[in-house]
Amino acid sequence: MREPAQADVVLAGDGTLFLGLLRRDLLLVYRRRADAVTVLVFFSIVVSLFPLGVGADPNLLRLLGGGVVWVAALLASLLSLNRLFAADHADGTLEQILLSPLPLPLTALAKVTAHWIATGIPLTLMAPVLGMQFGLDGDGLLVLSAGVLLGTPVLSLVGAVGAALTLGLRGGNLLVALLILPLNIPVLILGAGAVDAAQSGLGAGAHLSLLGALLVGTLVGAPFAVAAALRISLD
Amino acid sequence: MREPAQADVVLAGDGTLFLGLLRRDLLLVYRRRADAVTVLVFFSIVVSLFPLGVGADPNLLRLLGGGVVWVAALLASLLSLNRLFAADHADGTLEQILLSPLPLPLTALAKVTAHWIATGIPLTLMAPVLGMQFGLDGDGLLVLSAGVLLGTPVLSLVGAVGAALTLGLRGGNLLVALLILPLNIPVLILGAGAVDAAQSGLGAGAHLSLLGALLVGTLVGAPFAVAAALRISLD
Amino acid sequence: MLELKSLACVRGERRLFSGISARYAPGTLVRVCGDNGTGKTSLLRLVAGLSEPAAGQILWQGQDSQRERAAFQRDLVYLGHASGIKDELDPVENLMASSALAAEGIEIGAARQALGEMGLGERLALECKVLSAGQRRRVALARLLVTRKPLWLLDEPFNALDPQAVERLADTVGRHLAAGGMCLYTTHQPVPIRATQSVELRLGRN
Amino acid sequence: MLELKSLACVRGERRLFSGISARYAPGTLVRVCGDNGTGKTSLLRLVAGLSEPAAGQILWQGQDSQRERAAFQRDLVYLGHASGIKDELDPVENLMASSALAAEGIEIGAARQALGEMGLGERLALECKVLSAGQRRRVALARLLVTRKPLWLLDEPFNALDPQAVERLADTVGRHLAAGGMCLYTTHQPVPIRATQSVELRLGRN
Amino acid sequence: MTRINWFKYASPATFFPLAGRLIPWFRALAVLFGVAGLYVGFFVAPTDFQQGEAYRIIFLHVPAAWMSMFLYMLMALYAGLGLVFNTRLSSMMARAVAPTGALFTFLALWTGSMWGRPMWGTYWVWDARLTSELILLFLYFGYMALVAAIDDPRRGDRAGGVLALVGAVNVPIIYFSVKWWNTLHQGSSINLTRAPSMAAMMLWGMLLMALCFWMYSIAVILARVQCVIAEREQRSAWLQELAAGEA
Ligand code: HEM
Ligand SMILES: Nc1ncnc2c1ncn2[C@@H]1O[C@H](COP(=O)(O)OP(=O)(O)OP(=O)(O)O)[C@@H](O)[C@H]1O
Ligand SMILES: Nc1ncnc2c1ncn2[C@@H]1O[C@H](COP(=O)(O)OP(=O)(O)OP(=O)(O)O)[C@@H](O)[C@H]1O
Ligand SMILES: [Mg+2]
Ligand SMILES: [Mg+2]
Repeated sequence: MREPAQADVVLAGDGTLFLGLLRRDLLLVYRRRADAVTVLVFFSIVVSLFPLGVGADPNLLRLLGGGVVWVAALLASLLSLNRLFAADHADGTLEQILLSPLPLPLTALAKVTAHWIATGIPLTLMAPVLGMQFGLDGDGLLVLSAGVLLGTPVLSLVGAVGAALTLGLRGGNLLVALLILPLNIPVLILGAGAVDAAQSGLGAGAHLSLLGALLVGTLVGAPFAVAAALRISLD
Repeated sequence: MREPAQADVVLAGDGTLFLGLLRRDLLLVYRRRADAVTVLVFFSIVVSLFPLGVGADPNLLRLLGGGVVWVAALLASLLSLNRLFAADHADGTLEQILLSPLPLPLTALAKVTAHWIATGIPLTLMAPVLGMQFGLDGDGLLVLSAGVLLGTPVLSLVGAVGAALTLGLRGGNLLVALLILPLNIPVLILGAGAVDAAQSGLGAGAHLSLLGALLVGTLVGAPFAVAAALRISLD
Repeated sequence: MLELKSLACVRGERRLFSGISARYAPGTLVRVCGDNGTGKTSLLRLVAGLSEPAAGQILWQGQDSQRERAAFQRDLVYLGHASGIKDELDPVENLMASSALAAEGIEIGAARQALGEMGLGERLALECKVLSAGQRRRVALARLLVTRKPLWLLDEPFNALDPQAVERLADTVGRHLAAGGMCLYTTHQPVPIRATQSVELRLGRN
Repeated sequence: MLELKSLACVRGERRLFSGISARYAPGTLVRVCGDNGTGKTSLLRLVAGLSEPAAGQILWQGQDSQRERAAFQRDLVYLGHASGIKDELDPVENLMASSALAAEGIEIGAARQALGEMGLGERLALECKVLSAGQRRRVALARLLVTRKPLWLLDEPFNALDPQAVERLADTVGRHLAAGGMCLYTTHQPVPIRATQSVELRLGRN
Repeated sequence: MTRINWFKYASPATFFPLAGRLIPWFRALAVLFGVAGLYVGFFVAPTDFQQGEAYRIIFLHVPAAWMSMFLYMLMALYAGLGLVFNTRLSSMMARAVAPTGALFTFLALWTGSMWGRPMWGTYWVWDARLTSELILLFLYFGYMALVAAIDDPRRGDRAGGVLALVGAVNVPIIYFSVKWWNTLHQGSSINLTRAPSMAAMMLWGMLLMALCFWMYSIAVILARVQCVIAEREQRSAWLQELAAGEA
């Protein structure tokens, strides 16, 4: 008779587990690669909507450029959040994740990383192209890209907290928006501010280092918040 | 033995069926009334993000006001689209709807009506309040409200086509955005243009009547497109 | 009178079945049999008109069901794996809504009674979201107690039901057949249903 | 050794059960019985640690499972109504992913073999989205063929399976028990499972 | 009178070899017209008295813009036929047209903005024609994204058909935008009722380039539709047998 001891169960370390989960999520991203393209197109469309709405004076547009691109990035990241946990929740995978030996904050981090790879990186690559449409110049474009690169992980991390909290609630989509948009305002202000500063010849260094600090902060804190939120949502 | 003739089946007319479906959807809206509030809050947040992104010069803001409010309305309407059919699809209600004797275009119309009541009306009520924040004056506000009132049903109708086409597809949310945002650009241009025209003292009559014509056109055409799309998506 | 004429169904590159022909008179109970994945669900959806056959026809009362779609759909009830129960509505609201949708609007009293018969008397005021798997299924099945449509298409209706509920449902189907109705259903657990005429439609061996 | 100590579960204002106490030795098969809505699913989720009991404790190997959560969860497999199958992945990818998640990573060969044993040999390259209800269930259950965890919690595992698959699953559970494993499960259709020690845990009468 | 059985060519199986035989011809014609058009455009046509040499972009820009709109209408027509009559070939044609249409749309946008820099002092303005052309690009993308997102080809065809038809309202908007709105962009200078208001050689250059684009489109679309047919029919060869047996 086998004693139900753990001895004969092959236990994988946390690192292996983390990579395993990340790999599964990236596989899913790959399967749904149309999604990544869609994020980009959404991003471009939203950016293009603005000139239509507010009129097309080039000077005005150059003024707005950074802000509009940032707002659009924020919205694109927001819209893709429902991919983070909702599907796993509906099909029961989330229960399996909770039962996994991997510490929940690490699970959260793996999922957020996959999400960022699928949305943050495309946004970062696209941002300068859109910035050009608004007549931003070399320096402004560089700062815009750097800002988006630093800012999108923050958006994904903070978004994950909101997504986890609203799991299974009706109207989750909008509720998430409601919860996290206010939290993301600092990112927006810093990101757009950096572009403005660069455009007007002032250095954007301060803005960018603040964004970096924000990233480090959320990277440390958010996974725990997500873990707690997941436990609550599944009870 | 009962011959399976229709004679003894109490048949309701299309009107009754239409109202029945509308009532059910409104009941659901009422149950999820938090959603309607969330649409409003989302709307307000997006509108408020702009001054943060682009800086707060009052003259600039007055210039942007109409456009920003319209873009936000478009996005809010877009975000709430996934409520239209997705839930019905996932839980099997859509099959029942397809099997209902009510002609499918009427079904579509009933559902769109419920959606508009839940989102379009709140947006219409909120728009002037937000317009005021941007320093729009009496005439501008009036035109803004009238435009939103005429425009939101178009957004719902066109949105329904996109939502029906992408039913059950992964990444549906963003795909919808991709499909319908381009189609909604005319609404945006006319709506924002009307506000501008009013602000600059020209009459907004032409813009508004074009919006009205657009509404009539989509009201006639969209339900059929939605019906076709629903049949396709469920095959 | 339901007639299947050399029906075929294709999914992806796989032909699930083809050349299925049969005639069923009123009062017939048809059990669609077959292992997992042989195409039972696909067949029922096809008969209901929810998907199109790769080949063949379905005749109802001698009419092509695809051409006379409206008349045909007015005569049938389809209950699939997903049962069309709204999480936010309570059982009574759900039953009334689904009946109304099928143009058979019922009074609140009738709805309560039917749900009571399905053993949900104590749960009438709860949102369906919190009901157990079997209770949700019962809410969907209550529809059969209030419909007067002649053709029932039931996909694994006994799933998740406890033995009493299974018996009650078998009884309901039996009465429907006795009144001249017709029922196509699938199930993996054999359930005795009272029927004067009972046939099996066996699907593929793959 | 699994021990339940006067467990109670409350949903809304309703007490589903209370004062449930029992001790199960390795090798025991526990069938959780009860009508629809008596709290079987709730009990299994509670044992798995997915929700918290209103009162009482669960001891595993003498340790409080809530305090020693990590150690406990490393020993159990839970398969609920929703089976955690990803629509976009094929059966092999699904099985490998779910195993990896439970820290029991397996080779692709082992995954293929397990799925082949579950009768999915021909469907290994299809997205799970297009599989039939029973086939999806089989993908989820294939996990049981490759796990070595001692405690299995299975919520209506036989649902949607055809008779052969039911038999195969019963066999798998039997072998697990023979090897000293333990299994709590629910089902409405009685299935004979070979077990040296088999007990019933009967829930409420409401 | 002998009737040609046109429906014969509506079957992918007969169309496939026909397409194969036509492709080289159209390819050759495309090269021919292209060389002629570029020659006329860059060496024969006179320098514009207002715009200098930059105007020569017109020889790419205008034909590309025409093609972008025309191909959309063609795609919508095919998709609509496929939707209504359930003809497989027309849906495949619609799929094959979309990428080429998107390409020309992009080309029109790109050459337009290259031209805008010297003419208007900016690459991009948000005027009605430019915007509606951009929308056209998005519509092509939307169509391609939608059909790509649906695995079942038949369902994808039909869903795409609905979208293509709905989006067709945009084309007249592009065409008439210069009339309806007072914009920066040029109005129509080629008109059936009036004599062309540009130099004959310029007109010739444009026409030759337009012909070149036409031939190129036909060649590429035929090649692409061959791929689509090959991909689908290899899977469903037995399906045809089945349908034939049943008929
Ligand atoms: C990205 C920018 C541009 C876009 C999207 C665009 C789009 C179009 C389109 C769609 C047409 C075809 C319309 C028709 O057949 O009536 C067209 C034609 C034309 N475009 Fe542009 N255009 C752009 C920039 C420019 C610029 C900068 C110029 C020169 C100043 C220009 C000059 C013309 C001319 C002369 C025609 C021919 C009109 C005719 O003869 O019908 N375009 N353009
Ligand atoms: N794209 C595809 N390629 C190949 N096979 C497919 C494809 N899509 C579906 N199938 C197969 O078609 C069948 C669909 O079966 P269906 O759902 O009708 O089965 P069922 O008899 O209801 O089974 P169950 O008893 O499990 O409910 C499955 O065997 C599935 O694997
Ligand atoms: N908020 C609530 N108020 C009252 N009762 C509730 C509430 N939430 C859940 N319930 C009841 O709790 C029970 C949950 O039961 P559970 O899902 O555990 O049943 P089960 O034994 O698994 O049934 P089944 O055999 O149908 O799967 C149901 O009877 C449900 O009606
Ligand atoms: Mg089935
Ligand atoms: Mg249960």
